[in-house]
Amino acid sequence: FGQGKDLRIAHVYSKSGPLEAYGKQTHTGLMLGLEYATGGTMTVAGRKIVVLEKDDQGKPDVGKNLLAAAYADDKVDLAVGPTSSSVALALLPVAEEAGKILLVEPAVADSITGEKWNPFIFRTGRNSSQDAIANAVALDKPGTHIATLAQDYAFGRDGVKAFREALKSARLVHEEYLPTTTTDFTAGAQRLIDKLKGLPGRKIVFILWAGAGNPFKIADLDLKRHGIEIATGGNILPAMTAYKQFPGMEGAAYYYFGMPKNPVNEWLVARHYKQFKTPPDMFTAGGMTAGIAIVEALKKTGGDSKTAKLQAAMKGLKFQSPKGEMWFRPEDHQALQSMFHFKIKVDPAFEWGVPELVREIKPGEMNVPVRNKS
Amino acid sequence: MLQTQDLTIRFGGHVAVDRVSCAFHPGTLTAIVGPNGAGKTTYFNLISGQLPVSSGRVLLNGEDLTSLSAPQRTRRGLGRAFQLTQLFPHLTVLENVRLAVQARCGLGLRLLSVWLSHRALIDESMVLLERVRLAARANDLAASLPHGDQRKLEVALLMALQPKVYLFDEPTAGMSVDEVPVVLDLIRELKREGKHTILLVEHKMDVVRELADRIVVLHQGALVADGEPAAVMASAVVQNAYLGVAA
Amino acid sequence: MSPTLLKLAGVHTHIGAYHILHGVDLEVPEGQVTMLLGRNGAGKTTTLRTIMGLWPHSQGTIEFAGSKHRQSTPEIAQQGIAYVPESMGIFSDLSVAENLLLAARQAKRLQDLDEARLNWLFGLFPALKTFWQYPAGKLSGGQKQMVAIARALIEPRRLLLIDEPSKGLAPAIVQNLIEALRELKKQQTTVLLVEQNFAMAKALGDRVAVMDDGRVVYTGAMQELAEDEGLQQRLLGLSLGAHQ
Amino acid sequence: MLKTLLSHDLPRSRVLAALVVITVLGLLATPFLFPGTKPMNVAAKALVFIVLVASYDLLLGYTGIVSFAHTLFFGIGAYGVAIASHRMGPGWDAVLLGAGAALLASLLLSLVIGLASLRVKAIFFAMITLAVASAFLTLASQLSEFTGGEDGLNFKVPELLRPATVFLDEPWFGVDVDGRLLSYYGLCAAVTVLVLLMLRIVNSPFGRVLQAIRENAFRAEAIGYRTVVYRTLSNVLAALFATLAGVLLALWLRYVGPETAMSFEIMLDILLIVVIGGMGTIYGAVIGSVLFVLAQNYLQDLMRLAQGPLADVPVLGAMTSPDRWLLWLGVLFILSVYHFPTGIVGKLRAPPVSPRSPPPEGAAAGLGRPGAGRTRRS
Amino acid sequence: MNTVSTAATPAALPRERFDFSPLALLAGLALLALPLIGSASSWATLTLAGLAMGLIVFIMASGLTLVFGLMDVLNFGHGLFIALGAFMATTVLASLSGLVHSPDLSANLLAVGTACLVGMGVAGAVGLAFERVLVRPVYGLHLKQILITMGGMIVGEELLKMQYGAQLVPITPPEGLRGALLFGDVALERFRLLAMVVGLAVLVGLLWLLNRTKLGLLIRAGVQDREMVESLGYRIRRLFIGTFVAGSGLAGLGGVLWGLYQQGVTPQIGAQLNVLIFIVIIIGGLGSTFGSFVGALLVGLVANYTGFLAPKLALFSNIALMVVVLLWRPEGLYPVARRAG
Ligand SMILES: Nc1ncnc2c1ncn2[C@@H]1O[C@H](COP(=O)(O)OP(=O)(O)OP(=O)(O)O)[C@@H](O)[C@H]1O
Ligand SMILES: Nc1ncnc2c1ncn2[C@@H]1O[C@H](COP(=O)(O)OP(=O)(O)OP(=O)(O)O)[C@@H](O)[C@H]1O
Ligand SMILES: [Mg+2]
Ligand SMILES: [Mg+2]
Repeated sequence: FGQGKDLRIAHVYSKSGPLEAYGKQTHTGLMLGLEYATGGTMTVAGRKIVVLEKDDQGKPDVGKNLLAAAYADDKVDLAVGPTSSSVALALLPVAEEAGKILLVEPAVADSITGEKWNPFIFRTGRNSSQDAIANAVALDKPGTHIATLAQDYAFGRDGVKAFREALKSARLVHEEYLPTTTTDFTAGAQRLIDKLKGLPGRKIVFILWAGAGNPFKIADLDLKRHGIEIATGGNILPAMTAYKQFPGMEGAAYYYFGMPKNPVNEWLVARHYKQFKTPPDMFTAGGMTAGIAIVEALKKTGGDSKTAKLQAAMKGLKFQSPKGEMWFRPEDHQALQSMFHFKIKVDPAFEWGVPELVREIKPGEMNVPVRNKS
Repeated sequence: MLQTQDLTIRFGGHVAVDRVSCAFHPGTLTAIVGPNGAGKTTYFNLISGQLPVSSGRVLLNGEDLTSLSAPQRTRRGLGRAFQLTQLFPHLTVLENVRLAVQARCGLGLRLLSVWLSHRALIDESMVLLERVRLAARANDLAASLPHGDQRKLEVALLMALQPKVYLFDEPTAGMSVDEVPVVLDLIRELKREGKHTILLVEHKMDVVRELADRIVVLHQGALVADGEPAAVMASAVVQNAYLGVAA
Repeated sequence: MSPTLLKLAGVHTHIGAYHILHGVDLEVPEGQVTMLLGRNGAGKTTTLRTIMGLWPHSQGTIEFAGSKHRQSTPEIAQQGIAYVPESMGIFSDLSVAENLLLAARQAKRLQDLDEARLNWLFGLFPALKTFWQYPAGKLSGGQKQMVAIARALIEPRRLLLIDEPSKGLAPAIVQNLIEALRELKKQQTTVLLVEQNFAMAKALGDRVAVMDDGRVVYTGAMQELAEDEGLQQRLLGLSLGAHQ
Repeated sequence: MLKTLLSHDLPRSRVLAALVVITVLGLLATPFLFPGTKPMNVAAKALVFIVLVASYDLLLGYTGIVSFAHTLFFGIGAYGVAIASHRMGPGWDAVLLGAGAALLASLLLSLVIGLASLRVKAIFFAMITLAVASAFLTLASQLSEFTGGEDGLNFKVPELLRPATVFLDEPWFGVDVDGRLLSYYGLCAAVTVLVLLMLRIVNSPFGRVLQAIRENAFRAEAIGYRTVVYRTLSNVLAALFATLAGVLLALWLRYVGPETAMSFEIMLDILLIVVIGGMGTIYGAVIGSVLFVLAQNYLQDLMRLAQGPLADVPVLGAMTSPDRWLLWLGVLFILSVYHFPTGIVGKLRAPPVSPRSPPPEGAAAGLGRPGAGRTRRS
Repeated sequence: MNTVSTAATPAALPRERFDFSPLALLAGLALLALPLIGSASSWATLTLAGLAMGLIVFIMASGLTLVFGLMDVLNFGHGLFIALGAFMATTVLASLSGLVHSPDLSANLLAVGTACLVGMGVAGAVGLAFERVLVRPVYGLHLKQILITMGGMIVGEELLKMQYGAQLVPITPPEGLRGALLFGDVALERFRLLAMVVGLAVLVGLLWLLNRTKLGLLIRAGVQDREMVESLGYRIRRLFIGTFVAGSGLAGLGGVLWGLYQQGVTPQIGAQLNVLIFIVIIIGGLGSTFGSFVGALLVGLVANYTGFLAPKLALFSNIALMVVVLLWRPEGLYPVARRAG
């Protein structure tokens, strides 16, 4: 194909602001993904890939302006990002107006591929339903009583809803919602204890929490005396330090570098250790996935970056990621992917509680609902 | 006529003004004297509404002002010059006076006209400044005036209000000897006009002797003497408690 | 004549861009009351503030007790100088007692205050006793002035710098103050006093210095000035009879 | 004519006049001088901020009230339009209804805040408004039914203002004549009217009373002004103008979220602009906003240029990394507070010092009087 | 000597009595909650936890109220010192991992004690620089103080990000301070017990210093008229610096405890507490140490009670508490007689 021009990609993400740490992981991953998928040439079908970094500062209005300028002024062929869900939601209409593709990674809000979706949106990142459903699948055993502890806003409530709907055998006895700014969890913990303590069988508090505050503090009230366990999803490595206090805790993770067994992940781990002396974290893996997806799509179109061509190529596109095989399902362009049921083990060699793989939860086991209108 | 009936204020257990009943008539200048802490300034504060009374009433021409706020009383005709100068320091001298004139004319809530277009206010302010001999400094900031001129500006603000009752609290306090006569001349002029009720707090006995038609003595918050200057000055209570002559 | 305790020679002071003192020469003899007089704006207050180190002087020298003056205000005060500023400098949040306690550098607690001295002050200014625990900011104007003066008298000092103490004070209290300063003089306390009240100046002063436009234009015995009405008229713009 | 439009409040300094003219012309010509999406977005943000900051200056600079709740009203305006357009579908009726409802809400809320809390001490008022603002920010993210929660609302503006609406088939002087361009000039017109109106208010007899209250509320009362009435009115006016600024922002961005319209960060920006521009002058708001928004948007780019040679120096490299732009914004923040105690306009307007009269004691002390009920006689 | 007749002067006016009603409010609130909560053990758990949380918040707020009460400086950058303290805790505890992981409680306490000292020291030292460079030129100018200290906070936060990164830095609290002490069904976290002890010590120390020594008087006087204090022969500059350093140090101490409590630190950890701390000191009466103590306890209790009874409302419990208190006492629980404004 004859387009010898550079292929321009805008990466809109939080280089500064509250999500800076996540954003930077994503960017590292994206570049590694492009490198891996192009075999280190950074060219696909003869076109050189150029990535323009845009710092949305975690602010939707900034992100919106940046993306509009990237499409219109920088003439990028497509865009990747952003870190925060609220920025992502502001970006969706920009992509639609510009008629260009936005590959969402790692923003998780369901509505991105749900009611706010438009045909120009694809997502390699998991959505929060996938997260919640995976956790439900991991914990769903007969005779188990579960109570949830989540943040009191749309995000927390949606997550619990998806979790609840996915439970089949276990019983959900209580949903506790606390303000996002909660610092003292005693009251919530006391309510959870009161709800769970008399019940027979396995008793679990499932924690769904992102951001400030440390909900694991509830364990300090000695839940064990009532036989209550804690469960939660995976997280970035520094946050998993707190998991060290909970050997045996179960849950489902998006990614942990030791869990997936495939060549892409092996390459990523080795490469990351070599370059940064640390293992890759979950957002790095996500970023890499996005990079690979882009290159694979372009390979399919033979380097043609016209939106219609790309759209067609990406619908249903299958590709290999550090988490194994993924594909964009045609209905809502959400990438379906495996999740990992883990159990925490304490290993003094690591600063964090190590999640040991119990089993891989394949996409087929998770009935992730399609929520977009079209 | 300004009247106070059983005017009282307590601060905790301390009665600073104690059932003071007194009437002041237009055309007279009444000096209020008494030892430090006798309650003179506080009495003024009660009359002009800077402090709420504990009990008693303040009447102006029969109207009860006791429950009105300070600005409301000002608009009823009570004007006050303070013991410690109270100006708008970073506005010009002219603007200080103009604001007082504007207040009297009730134009403060005009939102959409330009202040400069109200020429009459500016002209009147200039006339006033000329009267207190500050016209030359009209465009300087009030804060840049020497102390004596600031005292004169304080008096000019009071005059701009054209009140029925003038309350002067130690107008010459801390003023140098050669500036005192300027302020006294102003008060004399007001007195000559004959239609104002003037109250004057002063520790300088020669000033009191010269200007006062009547002297009221406060002691520990209570009114202890009231009458002709000569008689009051000679009374035992003034001699003892105030002038400290008989020891 | 007694030895000089404080000596200013050719002192110049600038406040911001303004040149206020243009070479002040002044000698304050020990154990006497020196009056500093002058018209409004002559620079009296500025002179006292310069002595206290509150304004820096750009030229000239100040000597205290024969040695060169210190630079910083706390050090100057610690040499034994007490200052009553024109603006009184009352700590209005603190009680009268606390105001005095701070002025008494030797005392750590109220109990440490010298009782005899305290009673003497109560005699001078009865209001102090009445309002002992009252927040000083709520006192009347004259009462505040009493607190300011009492602070300077709470402990013996070598030199008192007092700026217009009589303003706002009732005549009886002014009498008390005159008596008190006389008594202190007997105890060899040196006083430099700025005053507009000429009667008070006459009653107290041993020496007099008259300032005009940032310079000392006349020094002499108080007696001389008090007897020479022409001189008064020329230096101060007043004749004795006017508003004392 | 010009004099009347400017309410006789002329720049009173050649440099300032030139700056104002350049700023105005620059804003008007932005689409043609600097084609592209970003410059126009930056200019639009500056325009909205001019109104927002000027309205805050009404409160801070003219009345001496420190409030941290100003973004609250900004947010109400923005959300008003957004919610109405979102629920009723795009159209002018939605815009008008949204703006009207927002103005009404702001009016009531500012009246309540004013009457209930302007009587307390200035510093209390400041901190109470801070708490109230944070409560409303939380509320905005809680009521996700209406406000879209943390994610905010994306909505469509009336047909006429959409980029897809093209008026001329050919670009005019290299610029597409579309709904976006119309929006931009509509914004310019609205901002001009609002700024001139505020300029008139501060130069009215009412505006003069506000300054008197700022200088000495006690004295203002004593000459007969009921300060509570004036303060409350000024609070309400400032709130209404801020609401209108919010409406303009929403129309331009076609998006509203809690961070965008109500965050504490915006409050900080406003405060800083007021101080940089110069308190108590509407011109300060104009110049300050433009400078600040430019700095905010181009500082990172500038740092990227400047970093080149320093990138590998250990500490300096990290400090000059474009990601640390906030660090330098903070430093600029501090320096400008120090070096422009009276703001840019204050500095340019400063009268030649007359030799004899002593300077007003601490001319900069204007900043030190956060107003409400400060002085009380003894 | 010349005496004026003093026979009729009123007797010496009594000093203001200590005001017990805010404490009564606190007690009343706790008693009112008991029947609402129903279970005595739940009530006791919540109350103890709330009081302890209140004390931690008090430690952090005390520095701010101290600096405001004595120096009339409103430090919006206070959160920076909290964050500093918390980061020091990560560093110190990481390097003392032997003591941290020791099963011996006294070794644990030694580690935490060291962290506290280092946190206070470093926060105090940075406070010294902060005062010299930023605050000194703006004494007496409230608005400028707000702006400058906020600027300082932004810069400080960015510098922290440079040093420690933007992500969460975990802290592992010592073994002996994890878990809870059980009294029947009542649970009290061990760490909260420690915080209570430290908080009370800070309170007693501060009250003693302010009310029983001349130091407190001097600083209060210095705020009102600095020249006069110097004219009385005291070196006020040193006192001011000392106060600011102490305020920052207390924030650092609070930060160490807060970091340990949260078990993780981000550069924003202090800024996130700003509103909470402001509410506490407003309730207390801006500048009153004892007031901020009572205010903090109220905030702690109300948060736990509403969190248990009506979690939906917990979000607004602090604001509501502030409004109620201000309606009752417009200047806070223990108003500080204030110069001018
Ligand atoms: N706001 C207040 N709170 C408490 N006490 C007060 C207050 N205002 C005045 N007082 C007390 O009331 C008494 C009378 O004070 P006031 O200022 O009226 O005296 P005055 O007669 O004007 O004295 P001076 O001649 O010294 O000015 C004083 O003892 C003072 O301490
Ligand atoms: N802070 C200042 N800034 C500028 N000029 C000042 C300042 N303080 C005093 N001055 C000027 O210095 C000169 C001397 O003032 P000073 O206060 O020393 O006079 P004074 O002799 O004490 O007068 P008074 O009798 O009024 O107390 C005056 O012209 C005054 O305007
Ligand atoms: Mg008085
Ligand atoms: Mg003087």
